[in-house]
Amino acid sequence: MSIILPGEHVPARHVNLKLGPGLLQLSSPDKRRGIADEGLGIISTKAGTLHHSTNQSKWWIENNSRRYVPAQQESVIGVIILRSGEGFRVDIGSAHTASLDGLAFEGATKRNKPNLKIGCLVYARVSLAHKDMEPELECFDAQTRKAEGFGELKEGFLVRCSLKMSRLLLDPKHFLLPLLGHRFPLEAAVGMNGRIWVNTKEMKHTIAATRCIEAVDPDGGGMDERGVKEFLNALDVE
Amino acid sequence: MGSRVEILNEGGFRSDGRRQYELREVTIDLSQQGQADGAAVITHGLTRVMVSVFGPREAKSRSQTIHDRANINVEVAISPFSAGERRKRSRGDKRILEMAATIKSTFEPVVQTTLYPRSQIDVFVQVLQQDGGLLQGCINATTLALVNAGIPLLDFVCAVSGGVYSTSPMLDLTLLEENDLPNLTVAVMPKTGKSTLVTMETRLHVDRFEEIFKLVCSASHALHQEMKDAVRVRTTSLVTAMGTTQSNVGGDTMMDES
Amino acid sequence: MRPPSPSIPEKEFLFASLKASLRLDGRQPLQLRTPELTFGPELGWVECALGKTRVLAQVDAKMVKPPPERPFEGMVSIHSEISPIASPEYEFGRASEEEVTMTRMLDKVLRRSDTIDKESLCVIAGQRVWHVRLAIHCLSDEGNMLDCACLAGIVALRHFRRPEIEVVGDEVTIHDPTERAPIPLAIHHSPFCFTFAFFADTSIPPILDPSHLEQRLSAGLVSIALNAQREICVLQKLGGVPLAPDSILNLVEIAVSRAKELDRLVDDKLKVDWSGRRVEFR
Amino acid sequence: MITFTSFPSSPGGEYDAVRRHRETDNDMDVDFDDDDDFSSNRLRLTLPGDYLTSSQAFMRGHGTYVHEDQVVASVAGTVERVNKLITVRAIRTRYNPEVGDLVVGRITEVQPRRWKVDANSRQDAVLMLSSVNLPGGVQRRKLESDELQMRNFFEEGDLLVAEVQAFFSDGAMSLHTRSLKYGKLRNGQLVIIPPILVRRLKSHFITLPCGVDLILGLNGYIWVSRHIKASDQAGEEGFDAEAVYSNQNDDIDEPTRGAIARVTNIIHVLAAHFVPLTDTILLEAYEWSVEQEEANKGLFQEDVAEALVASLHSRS
Repeated sequence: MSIILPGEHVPARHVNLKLGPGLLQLSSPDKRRGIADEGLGIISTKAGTLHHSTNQSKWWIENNSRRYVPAQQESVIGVIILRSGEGFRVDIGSAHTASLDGLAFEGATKRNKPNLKIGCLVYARVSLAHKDMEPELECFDAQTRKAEGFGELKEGFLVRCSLKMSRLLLDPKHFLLPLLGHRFPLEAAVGMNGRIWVNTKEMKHTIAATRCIEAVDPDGGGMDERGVKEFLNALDVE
Repeated sequence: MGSRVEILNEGGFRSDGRRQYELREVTIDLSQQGQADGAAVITHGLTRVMVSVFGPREAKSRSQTIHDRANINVEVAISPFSAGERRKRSRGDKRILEMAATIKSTFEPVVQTTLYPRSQIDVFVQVLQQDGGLLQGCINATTLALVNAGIPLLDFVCAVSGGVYSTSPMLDLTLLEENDLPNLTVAVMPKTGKSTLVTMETRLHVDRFEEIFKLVCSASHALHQEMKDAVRVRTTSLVTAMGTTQSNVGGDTMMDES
Repeated sequence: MRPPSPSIPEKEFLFASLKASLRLDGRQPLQLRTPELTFGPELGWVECALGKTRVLAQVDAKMVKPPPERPFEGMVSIHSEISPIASPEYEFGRASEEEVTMTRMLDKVLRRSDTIDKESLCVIAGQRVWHVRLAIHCLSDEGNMLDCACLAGIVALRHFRRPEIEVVGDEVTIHDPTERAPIPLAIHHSPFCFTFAFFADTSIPPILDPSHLEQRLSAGLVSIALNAQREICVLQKLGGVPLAPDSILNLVEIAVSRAKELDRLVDDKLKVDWSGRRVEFR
Repeated sequence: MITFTSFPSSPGGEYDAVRRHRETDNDMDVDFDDDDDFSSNRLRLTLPGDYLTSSQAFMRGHGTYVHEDQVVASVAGTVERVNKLITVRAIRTRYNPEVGDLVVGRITEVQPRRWKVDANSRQDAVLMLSSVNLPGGVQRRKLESDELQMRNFFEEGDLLVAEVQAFFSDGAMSLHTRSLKYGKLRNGQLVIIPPILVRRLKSHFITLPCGVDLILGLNGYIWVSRHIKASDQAGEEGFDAEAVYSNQNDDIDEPTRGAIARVTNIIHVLAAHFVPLTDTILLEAYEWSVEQEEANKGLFQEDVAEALVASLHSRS
């Protein structure tokens, strides 16, 4: 892992190379400047940290932006903003609103579509992400047609955070969610689009969880584990 | 400029011959104006405001539709000839925009907008003459025009202005008084006595404020009576006009009031 | 495109927790976010932050010829603008409703309530007066930008010092701040603005200094501007949920006590800043 | 001072209040509503904010809301009671559609597979392409080519008569013209009056003996046109697309034009005096105006109009 700035060359070489977000292969390596010697002419387009898979076949750049760019198979949390004949328009915080088919739910049929109101929260997976098309979502696994946790999120509260924070929370080794879960029963859904839904039995627990997430967010407080423990003790959560 | 004029003389009279707590003469005209669904012209002394209401009707643009209630659109125009000095205000004038926004948010909780999802109610306010109490005139005329258009309201909204001359509170200020005194305008819903609008823009001690605020609230009930009477006269005359020819088409009810 | 309105779970949770007098940032219903005041290198340059709401205020003064109808008075003007930098909700071009309210409110609170003694800004009657210009820049909107802007404005005016001048006949000499210590503006009083938010469900108590989400979901705002001497400068409830007269008077009382606290806080901050600065002018 | 009164001066419009002193102001509320007695058959007027009755004993209907266990009026109008249901009917209001109503409307927008129709309601009505008769027989199925040439049937600004078929979930009404009586309107002119003045009648297609046809839309839009003889109307088999969707007026002779104008003016005068329209009233009014041998424009003179309305009152 290293810090990289836009325009830097990336020494990625692999027979089956896959480039993730923030990386670009120049269409014709510019030989006059001798760039070809430095690899396949792959440069970064974002500032961030450079990552690659263990066998060096997949490369990507992580950074801490707040604007979500949809990518296939990522889980996101969206807000229904419009109901149209066949489905819903969903705001997922990206440049364009996403569409969610009324049939892309577990057990949905032509006759029996889920009745989501404007303003409902849904946990969904991005099924189509293409730069020239609007993103599409689904609330089930297309093969098994089972919900697998996707669908409407009822009650609870929505926390908005940086994308980095979303990725941190998805890491099972991250301390925050286990720490909170240790204090009080907690339900959470993490969207890759910088939205985290939390639900607890008591309102003050939800508020505590919200404030902890905001405090830990590297874009905000960037509090560490010890800080969070003290913070939780200071809050009245019992 | 007003220093030569006595706001309140020793006999307890104001510059236009009124007493401290006296409202100016109110006239209300609820007759049909053009194609409007409801209209009203109200005068408070020399202040005269006309309001036309259109709707609820199809919203003009998609961005103005609200999926679960009607959108109230208010436009205020002040006639250039309405004041002593002829002056044309542009539509983008901040004072006019503020007044339109004020009227809109005053009526939003009063009009039952949820009955008309995705529709639009247009309120056009035209100030014809101004002599103080502009906002009160606009609000009262809007109430009457909305009632006249058959748009469901939780209650009337009655606005009255007031001011304080050294320590004496006064009601319904003229332009002359308004320029010299700290003044406020309050819009009250008479049934509950709650106010939807309170604005005061000049420095006044908290204790003085309390006094005039309570006085203005109670004065609004007198105005409410005037407005109710006007609407009642108008409604009665329309029902009577309809009723007299209706007996031969199977009308089952007759008026017993005349 | 304006961002969509908050989702149903957010709305319901906020209402439920406010009903239990719990706020998402841990404040009491009538508690103000503690203002952070940062003074810039120049006099009259103040950045005020209420939580994540930030407003920058800057004052300067220049010598102008007064308008013929008011030869003995200096001029005060306020420029304010809400641009999309504060929040994607605002657009360029047409003034939004928030901008109209804020511009008008700043004008009423800081200019029309005679905060500054205009006559003291007169140098030579009909010839030379000071024109004090206050520029307000809204940097980020996390709720209650109006109070933040008013606070930034009044602090900037109190922080500002104009150059010392000397009048000999018709000759005006402006002394550089390095030669003679600049002098503060003559300020009659310091009004502070307090905004309360109300909700459609009347069992929710009113809250002071609403956050962005609270403001979006509120059904009416009451702004009260007053000074520590119990004088109301502006009281403004432009529509929204109807309120009983007593609850409005109640709010006034709360604002009175908050104004005294805030006045003390601002005094202290200005004192600390000024004591740190005096060294520069020696 | 010179006063200019605009033409439709309505009765009881101007209301002058006396100057009131706060000290002497006593509450002289002429209470229409101090008793909860709904059994009497008399007409009760009410104003927004007036308490009507307890919400425990009665159900609230249109024009009312419940506040602190009381049914409260939200519009100014007449109180009506059906069993336990209390409603207040506003006098002047926009058209409230009901299924089966006959309406006259104007196309405002052509959208994919549907037209938007202004019918004086709170939202534009919708006329689906599948709800109109297409040329080539009543039974013909809708084709894709029809979607592309929707403006050949109805264009923005066209007037039509239709029936309310159903409502959408947001309250907008859906219309249909699947009957030979319905469709595009020609050979006449439109008069707009308050919807409350159009009563539900056995038939809303009225033919006056003077060679004038009337369509009384329940939404207050009235179409006054040249009489079409029944024989001219083609039967179901001979459904003629040319005629049904034609934009050309037929030849209208001078006397018919005069009659159309006279009927239109009568409707204007009656509406200004708030007289509900029925076939008999229109007929009587027409006869009266011919009897009086007034010039057509004479109807707009205040005294003539008053006399007309007075004569109708005396006959009824």
